[in-house]
Amino acid sequence: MTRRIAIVGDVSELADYGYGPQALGWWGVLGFVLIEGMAFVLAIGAYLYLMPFEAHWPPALRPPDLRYGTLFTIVMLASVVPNQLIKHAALREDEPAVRRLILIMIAFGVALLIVRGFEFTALNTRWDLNAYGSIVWAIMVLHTIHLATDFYDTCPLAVLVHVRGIDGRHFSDVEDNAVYWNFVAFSWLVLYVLIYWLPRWLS
Amino acid sequence: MATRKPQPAPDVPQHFSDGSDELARTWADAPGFWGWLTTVDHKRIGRRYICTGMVFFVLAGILALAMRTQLARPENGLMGPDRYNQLFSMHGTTMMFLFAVPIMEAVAVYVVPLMCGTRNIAFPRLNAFSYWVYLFGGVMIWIAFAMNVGPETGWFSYVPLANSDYSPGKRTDFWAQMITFTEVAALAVAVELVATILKTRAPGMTLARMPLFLWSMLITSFMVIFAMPSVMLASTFLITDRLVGTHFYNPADGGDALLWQHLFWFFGHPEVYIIFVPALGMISSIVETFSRRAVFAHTAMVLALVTTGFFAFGLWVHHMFATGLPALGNSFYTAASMVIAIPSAVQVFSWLATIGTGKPKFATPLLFVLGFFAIFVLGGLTGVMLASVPLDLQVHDTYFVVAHFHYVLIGGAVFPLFGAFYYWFPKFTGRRLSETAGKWNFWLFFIGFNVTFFPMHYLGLIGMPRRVYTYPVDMGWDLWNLIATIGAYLIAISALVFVVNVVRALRSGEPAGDNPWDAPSLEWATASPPPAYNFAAIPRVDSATPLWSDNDLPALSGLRSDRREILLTTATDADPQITWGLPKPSSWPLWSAIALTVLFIWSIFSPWGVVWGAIPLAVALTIWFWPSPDDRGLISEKSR
Amino acid sequence: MCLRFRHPDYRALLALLLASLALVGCERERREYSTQPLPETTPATIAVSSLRPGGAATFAADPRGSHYQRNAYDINQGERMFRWFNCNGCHGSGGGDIGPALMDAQWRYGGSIDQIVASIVQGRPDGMPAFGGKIPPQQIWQLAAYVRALSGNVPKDAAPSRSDTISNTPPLTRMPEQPPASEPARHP
Amino acid sequence: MIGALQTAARLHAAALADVQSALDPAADQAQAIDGIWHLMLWVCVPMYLLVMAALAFVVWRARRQRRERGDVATASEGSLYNGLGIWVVVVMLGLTVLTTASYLVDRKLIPAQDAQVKIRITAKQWWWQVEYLNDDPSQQFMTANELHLPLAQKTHVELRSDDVIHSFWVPNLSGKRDMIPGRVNQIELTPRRAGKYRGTCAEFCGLQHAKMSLLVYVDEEKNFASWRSAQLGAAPSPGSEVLEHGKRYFETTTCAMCHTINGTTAHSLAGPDLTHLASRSTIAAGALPLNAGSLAAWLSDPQRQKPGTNMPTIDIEPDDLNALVAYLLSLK
Repeated sequence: MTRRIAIVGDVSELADYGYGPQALGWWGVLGFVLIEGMAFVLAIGAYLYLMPFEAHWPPALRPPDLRYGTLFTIVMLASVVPNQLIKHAALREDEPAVRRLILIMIAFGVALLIVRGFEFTALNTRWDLNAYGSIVWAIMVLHTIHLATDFYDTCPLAVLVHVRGIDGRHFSDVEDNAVYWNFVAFSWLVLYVLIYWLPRWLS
Repeated sequence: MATRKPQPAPDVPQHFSDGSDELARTWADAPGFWGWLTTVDHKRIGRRYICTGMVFFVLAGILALAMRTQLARPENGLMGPDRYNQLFSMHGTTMMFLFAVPIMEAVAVYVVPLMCGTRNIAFPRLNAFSYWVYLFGGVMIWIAFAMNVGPETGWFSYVPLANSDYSPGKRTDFWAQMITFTEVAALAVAVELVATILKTRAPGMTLARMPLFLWSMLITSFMVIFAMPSVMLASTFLITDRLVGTHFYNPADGGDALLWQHLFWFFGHPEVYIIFVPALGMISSIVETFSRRAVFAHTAMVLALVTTGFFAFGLWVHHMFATGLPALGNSFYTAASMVIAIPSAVQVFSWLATIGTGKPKFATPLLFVLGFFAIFVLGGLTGVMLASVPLDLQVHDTYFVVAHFHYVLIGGAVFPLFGAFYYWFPKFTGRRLSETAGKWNFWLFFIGFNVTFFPMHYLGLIGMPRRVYTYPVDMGWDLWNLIATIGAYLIAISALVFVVNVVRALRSGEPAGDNPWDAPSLEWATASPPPAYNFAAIPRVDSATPLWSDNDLPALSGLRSDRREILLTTATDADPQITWGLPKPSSWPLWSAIALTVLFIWSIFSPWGVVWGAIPLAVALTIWFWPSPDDRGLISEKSR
Repeated sequence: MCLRFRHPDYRALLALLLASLALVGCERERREYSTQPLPETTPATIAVSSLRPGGAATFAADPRGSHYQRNAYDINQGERMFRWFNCNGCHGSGGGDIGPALMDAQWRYGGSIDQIVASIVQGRPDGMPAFGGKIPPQQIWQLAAYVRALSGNVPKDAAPSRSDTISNTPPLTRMPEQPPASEPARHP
Repeated sequence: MIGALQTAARLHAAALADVQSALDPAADQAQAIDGIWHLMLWVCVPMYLLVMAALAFVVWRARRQRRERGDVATASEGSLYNGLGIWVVVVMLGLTVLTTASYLVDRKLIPAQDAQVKIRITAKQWWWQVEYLNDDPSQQFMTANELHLPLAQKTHVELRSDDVIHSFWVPNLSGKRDMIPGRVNQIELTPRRAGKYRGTCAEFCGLQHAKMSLLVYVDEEKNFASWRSAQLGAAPSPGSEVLEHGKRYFETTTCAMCHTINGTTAHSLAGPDLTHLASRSTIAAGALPLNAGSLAAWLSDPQRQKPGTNMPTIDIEPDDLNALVAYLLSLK
């Protein structure tokens, strides 16, 4: 039997976009942050799990050189500032600010990818040398993939806001993108300590 | 939200299924095959997801028959070890990765948005993408299998057996990449379901009123999110060990063979519950409907689901008792494995209480649930036995375990799943399956199942190990193996009955009507099969069993019909918050999936495949997310 | 619905995947435990020519050679025998020691699989014993296929990766191909 | 149900005198586990019957209900909640009992380091290398695929693997223990009943996982001693021309590339030690009984018996084969 319905209300006045937990996109970002956060946790777990199998850590090698890793960390942290600014600009729906800041974010992305390139040359190990080398490279590559994907997310978005103009949904997208960038940044802090400092403290 | 008297406007719908022409146009797919390729309708995608899953179920079942035939007699020459190893590896891989998890998510993809009372799943294009990725991954591994490049080291691919030294060629690489395919698909669907369940529930459907099926899918999705990264990491380590010479699993160079087992089972044990928890939700729906009362102790049931999901992550080591880990740690996992029996006990009690105090009608769906009790409880008890370290040391990796997990997985998941098919089939297709054929289907399955797997308990105890392609004559195993083989054919016959029943119903089944079972939840409020937009107006809910009230169903108007708009509500209380435009159909999820497939297969043969393959993928994704001028779903037309 | 899975589009997809597999062919995956169907004898005609480095290309190659050096399973077995028969004792793990290195492009007695087989069968001056009659032909072919793989003369998709041992050399999957210098490059 | 299964098991055990069964314990360890098994049955079978009874009751009760369309059932739930509470308590009690018991038995299985006999077993694809260890090297010896244990004495077994993961499992004596490359596992056996038992590899280890078994003889003290002293000696030197021929063939051809026979020039460890082959009752890790016929069949085409085994097929002349078989059978 087909049930009749009675209209008891109307939602036409509701806004058709929102921010943070209001918006659907934010939940998507949250989901993927959880997934990738879990991947990082497990990779860190694998790193710690492999430690006891070697007498020395890192085995018969110098730990990765601090220079580029630290530089990367500094730039990464610095990038959080414009990232927060763009987030709030989006919440304020301040179009000019978003346009300006998103270019700065792209600049940071490029800089970070370049530094990361040098970082790989200064790890003092190879993935096929031993398990230590393998896990170090694995973690570095894993984080680089996140960096690259978020950078790649930002570029089309930048083109969009500059070429097609911004509406509420784009402000919301910009905010989500900023949330994800924070994740990439702060997950790196943990990895930086793990890869660059833990071996030094142990030896 | 402004509540006002309904004005008699011309386009005020009388039923959930009578939307204006404009609404129908807005949600319609392109006509013909192109529309089939580009659709983002959760119902069409859910249907094809289910069909594909069932195809893989049948294929894996055929492999099982082949194995049982080989084992019917001792020293049987039907096939050699290499073929047999590929058979059982493909059987396990297909059942776990290409049938069990996808089919549960598939049913959810179809049912969840309807149960929530919304118009489409969250992230519909991602949904389409996940289906294509899943399909291509499954097709890839089966073609590889057909070309003698099928996996040979079991669905668990323990190293070093799966390392280059002992599994030469590309067989294991294809297996590892198949994992990546299916995990990408499963994770995408999990994210969609979380967002759908938390953000698109009909106004008034508070967490307390949320149907248990939605609860179970919510928990399952979170389990997927936390468990699957583990196996992706593991299989990536494996394939890099095999392709570029990393040493994760090489004990001679600082690696460890058990790292694989930890990572794999940290996924592998929750995996069992990822398959089982959705089934629990299906059972709750069926029990509720057919005993005509709300499930007893709703809160306790929710807690049971949550604790199950939580403890599922604390058990993985009970797959590794024989590896010689510290005894004290093992005892902890024994305790944890025992504890997880409690939530199951709670649920079994509640269901029985519900049926007992209700007015049950023993239609086929409920029949399958009763079968579930008889089989799953036994499997659960043998599970308790396996949780005990000493006893596990005897029966681990024997046919006792084979019996145990088939009791748990077939009894605990496949029986409820079949029940769910019979239950929701009218909603999927608008036609009813034959009850008579349903009863035959059930009894053949039930008897065949027990004939096949009950003797295996005994086989294990008298020393028959798993994964053997043949066995000696004088071990006293012949009779029981023969019986098991006969049972396997009974199961095959019952599956055949099911297929015939479905085909007949699709051709000439009796029309179902909106709500053939007089069920209480929202998916039954609209037409069967539902219109593309599901609900012409958004239902409002003021009880856990909305359709059991006799009044007209309350609903909210005001969602735009000139674009694909849905209503977002708050996560806990489901108060209307904002409206949200969803994207239109697009072929780019398909192209992206193809690009990803090329990347994955390429990477099996050269690491550079990852680099060069990423370029077409990036292009496809960009076009996918680029809002096309005619797609007003992706832009806001209001401002603050 | 299920009928739709027979649609041309899926055939196209199958074709695509089949092609990607056909690229590498299943010569790689074939596993012959018994020595059938090939009558396993070592090439007899090589002895003479192989004594003249560079003359190797002049005789017709034994047809079995190409099968063995494409087949992942055979190369893998060869690696096992290389360890078991203690070839490492003289050749290092390919790096060379008392015996010549096997990872470079230099071949005193020819680097084609037939010539390597001949060297194993007949032995060579200065220490290489003759294994003819000690190692059955199939295993000699497998050994030879592996020895060629050591210098990268192997299809990358059939090459073994790192073994579960300590190794100071990159896995053969990443070993650059070094065609034998003493003969025109003849990729299997 | 499980009860029925278990009685069936007893009958079966009586009938066939199982050589590979967890239900026919012949050592302290297996005995202890058997105890847990019985406890499990006594707890779990009633539990199962209880649930099934409840199910039957529910169905029976429901069948009596007249059911009109449209009416929603209503029942007082207070009593049900009490029932739920009791049920949970009962289940928890059962689980507590089982957990404690299994914990206690688990303690019993931990090897004490005071064993009289020490054995090292190294698993290889697809056979078992067995070394009887001793502080005095002259008292050590090696064999394969067959164990002899002294009755009523603690035997400490050290478990290693040379290639992939295997698992050592002799159900009549104890539970299984994995053999993992890069790791060393231990197990302790205290056999209480003399006789012949069969063990098998319990972890999937590749092509011939199915045919990787070993025999365990539990001997009276003196039989064990005599077996041991026999194993310590080198292989008997051939007493006839034929045997001499066989020995020569063994030393100068393929065989010597992989096998060892003490007292000859054959000293490779790639394959099983054959010094006292004739003292064993099977070949090829239990795949075939040891007799002239099966030995000849095995030598002339191992791949037919065990496809994928690392024993190569050699083309051997008939008279060589006969001599070789005769020689191997003379290695008492």
